[in-house]
Amino acid sequence: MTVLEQPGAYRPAPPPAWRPRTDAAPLLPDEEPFRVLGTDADIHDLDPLLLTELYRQLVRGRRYNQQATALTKQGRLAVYPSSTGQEACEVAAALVLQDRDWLFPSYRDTLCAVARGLDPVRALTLLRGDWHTGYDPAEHRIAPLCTPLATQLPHAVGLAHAARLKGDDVVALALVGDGGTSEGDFHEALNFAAVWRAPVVFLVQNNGFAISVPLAKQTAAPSLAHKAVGYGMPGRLVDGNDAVAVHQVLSEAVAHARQGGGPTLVEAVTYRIEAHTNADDATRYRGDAEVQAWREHDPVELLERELTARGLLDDAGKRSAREAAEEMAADLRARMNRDPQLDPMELFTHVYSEQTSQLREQAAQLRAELDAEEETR
Amino acid sequence: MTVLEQPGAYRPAPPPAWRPRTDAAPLLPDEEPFRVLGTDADIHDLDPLLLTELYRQLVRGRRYNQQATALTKQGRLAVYPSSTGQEACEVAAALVLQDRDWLFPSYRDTLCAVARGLDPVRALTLLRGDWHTGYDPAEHRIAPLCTPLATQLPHAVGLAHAARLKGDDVVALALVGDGGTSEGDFHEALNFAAVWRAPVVFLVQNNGFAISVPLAKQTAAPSLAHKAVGYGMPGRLVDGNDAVAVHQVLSEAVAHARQGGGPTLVEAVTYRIEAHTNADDATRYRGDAEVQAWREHDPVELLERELTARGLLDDAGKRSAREAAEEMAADLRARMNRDPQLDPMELFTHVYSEQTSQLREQAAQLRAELDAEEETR
Amino acid sequence: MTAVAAEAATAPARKPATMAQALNRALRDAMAEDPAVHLLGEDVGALGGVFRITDGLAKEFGEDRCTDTPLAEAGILGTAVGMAMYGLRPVVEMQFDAFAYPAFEQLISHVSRMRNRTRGAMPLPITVRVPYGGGIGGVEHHSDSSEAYYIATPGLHVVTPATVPDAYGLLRAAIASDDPVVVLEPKRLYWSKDDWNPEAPETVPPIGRAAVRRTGTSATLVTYGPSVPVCLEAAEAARAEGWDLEVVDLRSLVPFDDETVCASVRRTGRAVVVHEATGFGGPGGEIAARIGERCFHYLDAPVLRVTGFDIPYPAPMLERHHLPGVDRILDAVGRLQWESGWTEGSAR
Amino acid sequence: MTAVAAEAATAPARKPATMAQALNRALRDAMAEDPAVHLLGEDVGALGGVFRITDGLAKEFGEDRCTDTPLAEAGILGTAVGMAMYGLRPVVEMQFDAFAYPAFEQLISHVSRMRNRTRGAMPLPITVRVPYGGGIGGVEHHSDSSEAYYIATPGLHVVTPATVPDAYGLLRAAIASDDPVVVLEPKRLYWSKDDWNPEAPETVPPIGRAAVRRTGTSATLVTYGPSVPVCLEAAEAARAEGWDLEVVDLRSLVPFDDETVCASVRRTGRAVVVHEATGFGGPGGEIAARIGERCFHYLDAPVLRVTGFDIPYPAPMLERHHLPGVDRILDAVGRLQWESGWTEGSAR
Ligand SMILES: Cc1ncc(C[n+]2csc(CCOP(=O)(O)OP(=O)(O)O)c2C)c(N)n1
Ligand SMILES: Cc1ncc(C[n+]2csc(CCOP(=O)(O)OP(=O)(O)O)c2C)c(N)n1
Ligand SMILES: [Mg+2]
Ligand SMILES: [Mg+2]
Repeated sequence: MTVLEQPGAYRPAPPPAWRPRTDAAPLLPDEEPFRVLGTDADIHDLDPLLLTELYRQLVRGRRYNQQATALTKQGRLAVYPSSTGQEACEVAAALVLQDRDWLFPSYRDTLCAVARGLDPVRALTLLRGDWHTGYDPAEHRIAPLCTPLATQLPHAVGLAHAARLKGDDVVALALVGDGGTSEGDFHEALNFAAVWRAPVVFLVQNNGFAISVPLAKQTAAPSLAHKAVGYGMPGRLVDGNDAVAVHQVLSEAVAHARQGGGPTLVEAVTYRIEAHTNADDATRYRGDAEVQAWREHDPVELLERELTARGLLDDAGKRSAREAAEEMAADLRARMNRDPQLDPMELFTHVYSEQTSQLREQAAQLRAELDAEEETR
Repeated sequence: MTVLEQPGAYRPAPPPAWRPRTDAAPLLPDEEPFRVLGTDADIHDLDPLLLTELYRQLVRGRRYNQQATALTKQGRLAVYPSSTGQEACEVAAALVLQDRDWLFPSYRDTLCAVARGLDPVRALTLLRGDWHTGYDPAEHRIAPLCTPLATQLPHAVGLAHAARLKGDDVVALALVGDGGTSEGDFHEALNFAAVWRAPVVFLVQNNGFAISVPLAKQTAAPSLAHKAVGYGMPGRLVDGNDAVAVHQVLSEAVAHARQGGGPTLVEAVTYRIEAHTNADDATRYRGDAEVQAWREHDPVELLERELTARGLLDDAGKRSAREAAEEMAADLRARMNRDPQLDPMELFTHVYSEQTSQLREQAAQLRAELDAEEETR
Repeated sequence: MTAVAAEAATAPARKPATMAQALNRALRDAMAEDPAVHLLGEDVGALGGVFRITDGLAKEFGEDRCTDTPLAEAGILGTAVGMAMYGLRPVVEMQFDAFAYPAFEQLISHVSRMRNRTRGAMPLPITVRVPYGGGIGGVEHHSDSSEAYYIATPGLHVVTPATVPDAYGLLRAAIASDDPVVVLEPKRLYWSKDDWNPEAPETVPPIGRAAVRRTGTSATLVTYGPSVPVCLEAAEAARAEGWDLEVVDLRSLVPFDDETVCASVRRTGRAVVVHEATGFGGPGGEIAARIGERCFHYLDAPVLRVTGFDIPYPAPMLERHHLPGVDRILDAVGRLQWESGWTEGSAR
Repeated sequence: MTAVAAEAATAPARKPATMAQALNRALRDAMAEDPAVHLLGEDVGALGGVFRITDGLAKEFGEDRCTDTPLAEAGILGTAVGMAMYGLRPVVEMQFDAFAYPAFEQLISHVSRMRNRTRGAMPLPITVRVPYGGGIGGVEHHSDSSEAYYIATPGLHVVTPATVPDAYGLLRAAIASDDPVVVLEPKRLYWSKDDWNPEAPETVPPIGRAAVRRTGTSATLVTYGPSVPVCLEAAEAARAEGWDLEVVDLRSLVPFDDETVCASVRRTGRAVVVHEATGFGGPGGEIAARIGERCFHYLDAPVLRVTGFDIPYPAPMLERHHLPGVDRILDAVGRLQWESGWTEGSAR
């Protein structure tokens, strides 16, 4: 099917031949973010295994954030952008994907990669500072953690498009922040995705801030999800601290993409509980009251409270979740406390498939320097 | 008023404190493009002087396009991107502005500058190829004709914002094509404009093509005007060949901006009757039938027919409009047939406010070469 | 039958072809050979590109293999990155030099670094075709020589053909490379013709090898792309002045062929670097510096540069004053201190 | 009272200040003097910038003068163009070197060309502040030395301070200039301290003048920005080897101070160019080429370069191997052919 044959293709003709176009109404988000926890929704319908898994991963995710923060204070990480408070998004995004699907995380989303099964030490390589990426993206179907904002979004579109062209049943899920939605790459990626009907889901974690800049200085839109209609894709708004709601909305979007329905933009409303990174001083731009209000809407507690109240979680379950998390943390701590072994000569190894003569000369220079250093030691 | 105090500022709070946000409904465009000509609308309400002026300018604009095309065939212009068929947009955009307002045209919009009062020879300087801009932008409140697509849009936003900060009553109107809406700069400009509530009007001339690429490959949106809601500004859809309708919609948008209401996105649905430029071969990507359908919805004829039917235009009026257009064309022809006088040394004059020593050396080299050339002549 | 005649009989017929045709042919052959090769760009489909380099390819291989994208250069290159991550070999067309600038973040921060970032796990075999340079009477933004930006970006290969066979060969080599390659296509040579046999295309040259286009003994002109024919013309004109100039066509700026350049300069003892790009911070500085570093004791005169002036590219009516022409090259050759008492070509 | 004592009595008190403080002071003084000066950037408001260079300015001058923009670098620079067109003097902060890339199209196609495009009618007095360079343990994209891109773009001035007073002076000069100026701020020198009197700031140096930071006779180190302190350290260390090195701090890459550089090299007869940016296609090529062109007969050895390797900037744990350090500089000095038989500093 060529683009021109797609339903709803916008081909203006002079009046009176003006053609019917895509109906905008179904693309618009609801007024209020979709919620499940604390509402009348019947979560007994949901797979209990899923609820348990969500819970265990949230507990583990929170512990991971704490451990990574602690390692940063001990100088074991160069920097850590914590996702504390955003665990519901991070975990749900990981769980909605099939093994063959691809994840496109930003620098803040190491937890999502870990929840997907990536070894935490590998996930943290970038932030420890021994190399830029600690894993083989193709092996894990996890793109490198992306630092230049929103630049990973067109990658996700291209990959999803390529998979579809090859006839593979692959969906790409890309994460971006509220601040990232202002970048041109966000716009271009969403537009390409919609025109190509690529199987992509864009998840905006709207955590209220881009470093110090509050959302009101970032956009005047009714919501970020409203941007979707301008690309001709559905926009969905969800409570980002409600793991069940996020999982449900993302699952639907993934299924829609898988069935050839094209991309979806999901805005998850959440909050960054910690400072932007350990290097940031959040007291300069926000008050405690706001943080406190969000702490009371904590994603881990929300789920725990609800599952407990509904009799789906008991003390043993909680304990077991916490023990698993502690185990992960202890292992992470132990392994991160060992210095990584690095070979400086690797600086020249991966720039090109074959070293240029220029790089060979430079490598020889470094080799000589290292040898001399060795000698004087 | 700081951004945070603006009505509708999007500041998510955790449920149940979720705040009311901007209402999306009033920002969405109508289903059908707004039209006046050929409808039941009572155009007798409109200022007859305005109708006459629109008509005379449309006739003059059509003649201008023809003359410029002819000059191109004669080698007097390096290239000409014709706005034949789009005269209603070009002319209306010029007429809605006050003298103190600013216009931000693209390469296709020399006619808009001319309709605003700029000497056609100066408007065509870029396309003749003697210099990049033939006029002082500040003198005419017309930014240089912009070639890199959509890059002029943030300029318009910045200028309008600066004027508002200075307390000046100035509106900026920026023109862009349907293809240009896909660029990141379009997105960033509209977002800045909305966040800053800058007095800007964005007019997208949707002429169905970006060179050879039809709209359906450019966007999957219900309409380009639907993009507005994603920025929190109103989107308006108008029949771009209906000069009265375009004038009305733009006037409202300009008034809205002037009153501090912020930016508007206007999509005018029109058609590029000629090839992209004289260098393009439109038969490679579109059929005659489509062109013919649009020829029958010609902006000059639409207005002429309606004004005549309503007794607002007689033969004398038509003749007078045509004579004025011929006069402009004759003058343009005569003046464009003279070779411009150029001093190659000017290449070094305007790079910096003061010539660097590097440029002085290079200027001396060219001077010597020119002198030697002169001698051997 | 003489040996020459025998060769002529078996060698396939060579006939004139333009550089545009050779590039088109290279794309077609690459697409036919490897289904992973996909073209992306503005107007590359039905129109065949504004320079017709992709003419007929959408028809032959379908719109999914030769795709008119939305109008957004960062989006084009960014999606190409994703396609390459999934195993395709995207070939991206930037419509004109200056319209590649919006894609610079994708190019610098991702295309050039992905392999290194992932310790070699994620190579990006992307070809970025950029029609570049002036001399075509183009209005503003249609004549930039932007190679300085590309060569200063480690992780990219940068090649630029000056002949019809090289256009074919370098583009094939670029597409075949597992590294990202920027192919700078000198747009004013698109319609240049060469005798060339498209049925038996010349061997694809390895990326990184310069070619000596003319041998000479007095001095070396080091150049590339659109300036190669100008230098050859200058070399012809120089004979009248008694100079026998060697002309080196770099073909590849990254990697750089130090060997060929230095061998030539060491023999001639003098060098002029010629290119259209702005002089200050342009490739000529790098080239002259390398020659200075590596051939110092062979040089009888400073390495001079003949380049575009340090100004924004001029409007069509003035561009001839900006472009390095034969006279300006000969003038520089004349300043190579022929009377300074050192013997030509002698090592010191 | 001796003359020296008298001078000390009247001279205002000098006290230690960091480069970050000097830059902050420059912005504040410029904003206080001229209401047309507006700051724009990501996090420049309440936070005072991630490096605190704009600390307190939003509070002092209001959010309309020091504005947190949406997160979009092309938008920031593009709106600054419009503001400058209306008579303001925008000062734009790019948060880190690599995050200026999305703004390159605006920079190259508009900021650098608007004056020339309009025959001087529309100057753009825009200052673009770019914290640049490595050595701070930053993860990917936070340590690029991107000066090659800026200096290859005619129409821009490019300056970079290495001392606290110069940071103040060059930033003031940039803001006062009617031309667009890119101010490359060496981020690892932000916390460097100098004795400096903020109450009586040193005269604002004219853009385009280099400074001789250390006089010497054996060879000249030509450098700028973050590499200046490293070169001074190397020069100290070189004394032990019997070399007396001169250190020239360029301060301004565009325009380039040929006079100061050539005067030094002609005196010493030897030169090493030092910078952190990638070598190939980096500023060092231009600098070495200029020295070769202009000082050929004074040179006793080839002009050498000590630069970052031709690789993407390394991860924090490996960056020390990439950065030009004292040893690498001394090694290059040692290769300046001291035993080759030419007498030091002699003109040939
Ligand atoms: C292109 C680019 N510009 C600037 C930055 C610097 N920066 C890093 S994170 C950040 C804020 C991002 O905010 P948001 O997108 O909301 O994500 P969050 O940090 O809240 O997860 C900024 C400005 C960057 N990484 N990339
Ligand atoms: C950034 C950029 N990319 C590509 C081009 C080349 N180009 C010139 S006009 C054009 C098509 C523009 O289409 P549209 O925006 O619809 O405007 P129209 O020509 O129809 O008025 C293209 C691709 C350009 N000028 N700028
Ligand atoms: Mg955020
Ligand atoms: Mg169009």
